Amino acid sequence: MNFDLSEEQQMIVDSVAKFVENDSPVERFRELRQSEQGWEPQMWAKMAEYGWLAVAYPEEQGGFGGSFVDLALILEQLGRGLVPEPYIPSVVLAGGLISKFGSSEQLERYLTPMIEGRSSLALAYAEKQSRYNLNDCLTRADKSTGGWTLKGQKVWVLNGHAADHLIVAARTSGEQFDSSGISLFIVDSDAPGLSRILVKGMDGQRSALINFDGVEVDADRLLGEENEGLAPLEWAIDRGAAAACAEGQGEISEMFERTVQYLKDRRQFKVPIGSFQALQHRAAEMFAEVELCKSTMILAAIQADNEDAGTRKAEISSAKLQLNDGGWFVQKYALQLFGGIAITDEEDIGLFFKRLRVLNGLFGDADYHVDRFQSLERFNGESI
Amino acid sequence: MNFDLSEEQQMIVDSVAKFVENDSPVERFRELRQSEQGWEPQMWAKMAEYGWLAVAYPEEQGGFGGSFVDLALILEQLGRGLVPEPYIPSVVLAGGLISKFGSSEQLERYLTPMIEGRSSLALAYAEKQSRYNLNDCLTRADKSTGGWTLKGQKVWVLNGHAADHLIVAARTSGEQFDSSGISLFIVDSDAPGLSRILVKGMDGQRSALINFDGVEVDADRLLGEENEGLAPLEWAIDRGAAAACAEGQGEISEMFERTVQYLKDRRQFKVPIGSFQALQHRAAEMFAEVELCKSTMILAAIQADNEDAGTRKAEISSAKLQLNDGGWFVQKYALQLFGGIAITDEEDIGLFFKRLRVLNGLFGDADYHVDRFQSLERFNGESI
Amino acid sequence: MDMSFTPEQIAFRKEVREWIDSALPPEIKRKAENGANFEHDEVMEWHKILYRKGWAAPGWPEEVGGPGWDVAQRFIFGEECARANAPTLSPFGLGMVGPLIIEYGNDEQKKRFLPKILSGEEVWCQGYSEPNAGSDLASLQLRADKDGDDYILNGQKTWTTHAQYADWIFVLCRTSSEGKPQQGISFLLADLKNTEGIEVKPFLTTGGTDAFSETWFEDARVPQENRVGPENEGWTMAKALLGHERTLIGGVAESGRWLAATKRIAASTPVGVGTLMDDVAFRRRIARLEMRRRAVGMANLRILAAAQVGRAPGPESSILKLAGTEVYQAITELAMDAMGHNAMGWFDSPLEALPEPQQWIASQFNYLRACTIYGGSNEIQKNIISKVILGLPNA
Amino acid sequence: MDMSFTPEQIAFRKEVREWIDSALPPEIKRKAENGANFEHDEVMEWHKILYRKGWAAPGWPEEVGGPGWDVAQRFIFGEECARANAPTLSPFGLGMVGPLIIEYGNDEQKKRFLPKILSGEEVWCQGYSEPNAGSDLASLQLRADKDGDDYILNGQKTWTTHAQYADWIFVLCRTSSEGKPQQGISFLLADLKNTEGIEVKPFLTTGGTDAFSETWFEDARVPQENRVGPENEGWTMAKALLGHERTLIGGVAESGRWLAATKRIAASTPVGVGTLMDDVAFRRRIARLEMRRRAVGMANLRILAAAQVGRAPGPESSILKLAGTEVYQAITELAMDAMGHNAMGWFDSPLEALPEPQQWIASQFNYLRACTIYGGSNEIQKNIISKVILGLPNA
Repeated sequence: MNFDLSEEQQMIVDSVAKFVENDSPVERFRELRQSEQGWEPQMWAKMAEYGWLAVAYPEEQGGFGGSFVDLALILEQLGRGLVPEPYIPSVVLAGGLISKFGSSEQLERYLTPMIEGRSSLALAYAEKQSRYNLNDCLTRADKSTGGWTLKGQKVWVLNGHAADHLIVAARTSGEQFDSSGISLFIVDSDAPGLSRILVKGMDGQRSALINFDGVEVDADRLLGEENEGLAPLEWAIDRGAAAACAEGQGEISEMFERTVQYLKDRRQFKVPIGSFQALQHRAAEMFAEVELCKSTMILAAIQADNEDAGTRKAEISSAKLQLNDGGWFVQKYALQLFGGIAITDEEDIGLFFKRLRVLNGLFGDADYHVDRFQSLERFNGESI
Repeated sequence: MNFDLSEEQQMIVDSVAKFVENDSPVERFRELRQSEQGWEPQMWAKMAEYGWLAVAYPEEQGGFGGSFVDLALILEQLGRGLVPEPYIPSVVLAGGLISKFGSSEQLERYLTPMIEGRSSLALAYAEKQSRYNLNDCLTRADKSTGGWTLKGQKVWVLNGHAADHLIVAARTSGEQFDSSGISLFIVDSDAPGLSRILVKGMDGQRSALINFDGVEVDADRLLGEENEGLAPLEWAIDRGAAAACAEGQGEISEMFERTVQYLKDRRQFKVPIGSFQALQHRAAEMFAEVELCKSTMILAAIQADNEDAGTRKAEISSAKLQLNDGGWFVQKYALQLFGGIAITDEEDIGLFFKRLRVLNGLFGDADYHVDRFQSLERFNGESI
Repeated sequence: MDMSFTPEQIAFRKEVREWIDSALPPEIKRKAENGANFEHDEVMEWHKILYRKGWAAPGWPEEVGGPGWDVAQRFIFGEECARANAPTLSPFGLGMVGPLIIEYGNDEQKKRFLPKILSGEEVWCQGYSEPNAGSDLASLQLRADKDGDDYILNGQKTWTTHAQYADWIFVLCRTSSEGKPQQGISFLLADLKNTEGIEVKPFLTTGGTDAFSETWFEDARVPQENRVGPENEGWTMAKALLGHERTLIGGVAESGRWLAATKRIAASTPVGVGTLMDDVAFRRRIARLEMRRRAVGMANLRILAAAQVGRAPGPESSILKLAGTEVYQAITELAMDAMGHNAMGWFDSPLEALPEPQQWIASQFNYLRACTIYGGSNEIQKNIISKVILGLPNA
Repeated sequence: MDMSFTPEQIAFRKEVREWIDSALPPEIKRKAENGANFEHDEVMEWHKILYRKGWAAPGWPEEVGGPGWDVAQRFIFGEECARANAPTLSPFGLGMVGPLIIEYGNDEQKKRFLPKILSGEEVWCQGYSEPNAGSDLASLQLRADKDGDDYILNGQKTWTTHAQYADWIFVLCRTSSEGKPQQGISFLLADLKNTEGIEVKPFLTTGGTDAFSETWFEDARVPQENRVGPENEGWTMAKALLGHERTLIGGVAESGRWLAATKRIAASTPVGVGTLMDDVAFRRRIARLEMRRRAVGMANLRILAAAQVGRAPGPESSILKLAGTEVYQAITELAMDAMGHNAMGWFDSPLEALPEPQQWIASQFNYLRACTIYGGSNEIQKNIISKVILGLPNA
């Protein structure tokens, strides 16, 4: 048991922090909000050069053999700058799935260029009716001569508007809610029959609504086992939730630190407002939540690599609940303590607020994770 | 629409407040906690003399033809002194049922002596397994030659240890959870086969666990219609909940006012602790909850006489939720602001705290009332 | 005490309900049923319809154009407007400067301003806050220097809600720098459209809308006759107005609209084979807020009934601001939760991705973070309660 | 960063679990399984069993009798004790004065006191608060005047937890009235049983138990050799001790015991044809608290791991006090809710009315209202965080 950062990890943290400060402060995101793509390929390439896209993949795949904790440390720093490049969809979700379940050919075709910053990926899993239920899948993949034909629709595909390749969850057998029968396919985003509608999000980031109108995919595009895609999908979304906690930690910390600074700077009634005890106590309560978020985020990141699904789910759900509840406390009161200025689009604090609210709903909201936790076997056993 | 007290109502409030101040301050309850009965028949007789036991019954029954609001106003003041006489069990619950559903003979035999302060009543409805479900009834009343034979057990019978007569809910047909088949009987507490176990409560008040081991009751002891006892029981328990809100209002107000006074008197760091802004803000939040409790309590009292069960349930459940949630906020922070002394048995604030927690659980807790509210027809219709 | 409605009141409710149903223009009605956002023009259209009916200002005395309703009728009218999801009228004229002119204005002012406030012909906005005088309103610095029959105004107001649509602005300004900061403040009415030297710059909120503006005054001339009440005694009026604002901001009626929207969203959101409205735990969350909102509504009613007609509500209205805004925010938070993954969207998301009834939820959710801040932040309300009502000592 | 356990650690956990299972006396075990309350004698019996095993003071250095465990082992041991519902040892000797003597005491004091704290032969209590020095500890007034080799103590301490069972008391007292109130305080150890002029008066708590006492000093002589650290510098030690106390009071391990009890109650409480544990909404309420408790537990671990062995935790331990006590209280509140109508009862209710596992819940619920007050109230913790950690300015 050890919570210290290794020397390498400390170096990563420092370099990402420096990158945010010099190359991608919030101002950059503010400008990119107006653009179509929402992020910049050359910055993605730069991140690849630094090795941040490769860090957690095995060395034999061109990675550095790091752990999920490394990803979390990078994401936390990226969150501080609201860096809009598609790290979670491309590196954590889709890249993670290909790395873990892909054939060597798939690795080479899809993971390698992404690691090198030449392409980006996305995971298309949610459907209009599915909410957070991963087994709720209507998109179908029917056997065809050369492979499969995809029909259906996916929504809120993070980076779906820009990704070169998509991993698509589709039903190869069974009915809408069946656990088995879901398969994962790697689909080119320019495949005939595939159409994308750009969707701007509350947080200024982009996703896509994607229609699959008879998209043909070759047999070698199947990722992992046929009909057995749900477990990998759950694994990926779990890591997505842990990643949301990590990125969210950056935004929470930033909101909190900026709020404390504002309390010291802003004067009303002839004194700094941070001298008012009621606001001091609120700040203290926020500090406690920030620390609790940090603790659960670290634990979730550590357990994201755990092969025992029970442990992984318990810690990730706990962390996501803390992000959604404790983080909400911080984001809500950061705005309140900033006062009116926080409601203007010119002030950064609102940008962090919106991004956090989006992370809050991604990969399961508080109710979802509480419900998942209480359905774990261990909940009915020992409580400790 | 009018929220002003009538002249008569103001007189009642003043006289009960004076009674509490002179005859029954908290100190009296403190002493009675140690006694077996927990309350005093001579004080009950005095309350009868003042007319407080009669106020809400129709004039032809020997009452003053008042409304439930009158009961609420009395209870609120009694709550301020933690007066332990069995007003809710005897006047609101059992007395209310006899007044509304009793035959003229029953009125004369059971209501009249109670109104005159010569006897007290109780309502035995809860069972070990029933929690807050009024239809969950295992106690059986089987037809016998002269009437019925009662077998079963009732728990947490408020004033059950001292009451002269009990109203007992028992099943005359159907199975454990059936809505129909429950009947109400008036039973003498000294009937053969009836045994009572005195139970001291957290709040220092008394109730009884009562075993019915083949208790014979005459045919004329049936209150209301055979098998149709559930609706009257629901009506009575609803009014019990409204009464709990009214009494609780007295305790909440008392806790709040004493806390504000303490904030002005208690000095730490060389100043009154009420000069600390963080504590001021807490007090302000408590004030808001006290006022919200007061508002919902009044509305519930007004609607407790409403024949439309939907309106009655909606307002009473809203008030009980506010008592249980908002009241809890007040009671919790009253203790916190008093600090260590509040945890000693010598300080009154803890007595109010305990009584409020008991009221919180009586006649349905927060979850129960929220659940009831969302199952009302109107919840699915208009929300306003 | 009595909450029952007389046959006359029941008939009145029926009349109001039927009239609203027939009077709402089709497009507004469609939006109301959808829970969609109203444009400023639509709100003003509804204002004028109400004016023609004589119902634009339920709280005004009859002699200045109010309908002559008692508290019960006003309550019923408010309930029915909320029930119909009708647009909420702008409060600055009808709810704020109007009542203030009625109480403190001279006859000239009453004649000049009240009719056009009532008719909606002149739209008003509020000039209270300044960049360095937010919660600490008394430290405001907008200068008004006397010059002949005029004041010359120099300085800046911010959070002048809807100034871009307004014809007139009421401003608190400093006419003297002597004494305590509360002294030396006066209350002026300025013609926004026809005064040289006033510039309105709308800015975006985090809700993505331009609800607010900054308003700049540079040697702007305002006639002294447009001062309401005595010079240097504007603080009295400012406080009275904040009392009015607090009951308005509590937003009990408006929050009902969003609660209804939340139910509609939940009922149209599939979860498994049913909808989110079938999920007992989620129903309970809605129910809790609905019950809490009823509690605030009842407190509102008690306070309004206690305050005499025409008089400003006292410091106890602070609890409405506190509890009302919190429940209002909580309702928008719940609506966001109901939307699930759709809560990622924004009002400019394509309709394929975000159906119309959900389009404005996120914007409202963001914008309403302001309601615990404006009108005297909730922290300020707690100061008022603890000092004025509870009499707790100063530090 | 790494949370995985080595094979040695897994073996260690097994060893601890098996030993506790075999070492718990039958009656204590029965109570543990039932979630019932432990008497003082039972706690001391368990203390002595742990002592004989060498496990009474997991955090002490080996040279004074600690087991020589690292943070991970201590963590595992704590988890296993909580899992077994074993009695929680009194913290005043092992967790508070012991570590303080280890850090600040001289060799004589170490030799005299530590072995008997470890063995449980001498029971300790704490003399910190006074009736007029609660949150404002620095204003304490218990006087210690020098007389020859002794101090003569006059005054009063309150909230001296378990003083009626204790042999020794550690007191903060005033040895000088010069300078700031924090200066002039010294830290003394007094023999409760053998000092004339010390009187202990237990009083009832709202939990109905006599956990606390008031302790009166009237010309009570304490040898100067029983002073820990330099004269007039007791404040340093007081602060160090409060750091220890905060992590102890957070009560993460203890709250797990009551969470388990809540689950047992819910599983044995019929609701309709099932039990309360089948009610999804109630399960979620339990789950939420369990998840929150994990979060506090993880924060605890992070802080303990960061603090070097033997050193007192810093101001960041305030968050454990804050969040830990709140989750602890919330768990007892939930246990009360689980009991339904049984929550009306009291520990002297007859067993027919209230089954044994529910007998002590209400008492604990009431008593634990204190945990956000003692050890530096949660308001004081917020002061510490905002001043010491966040550096917010003074008023």
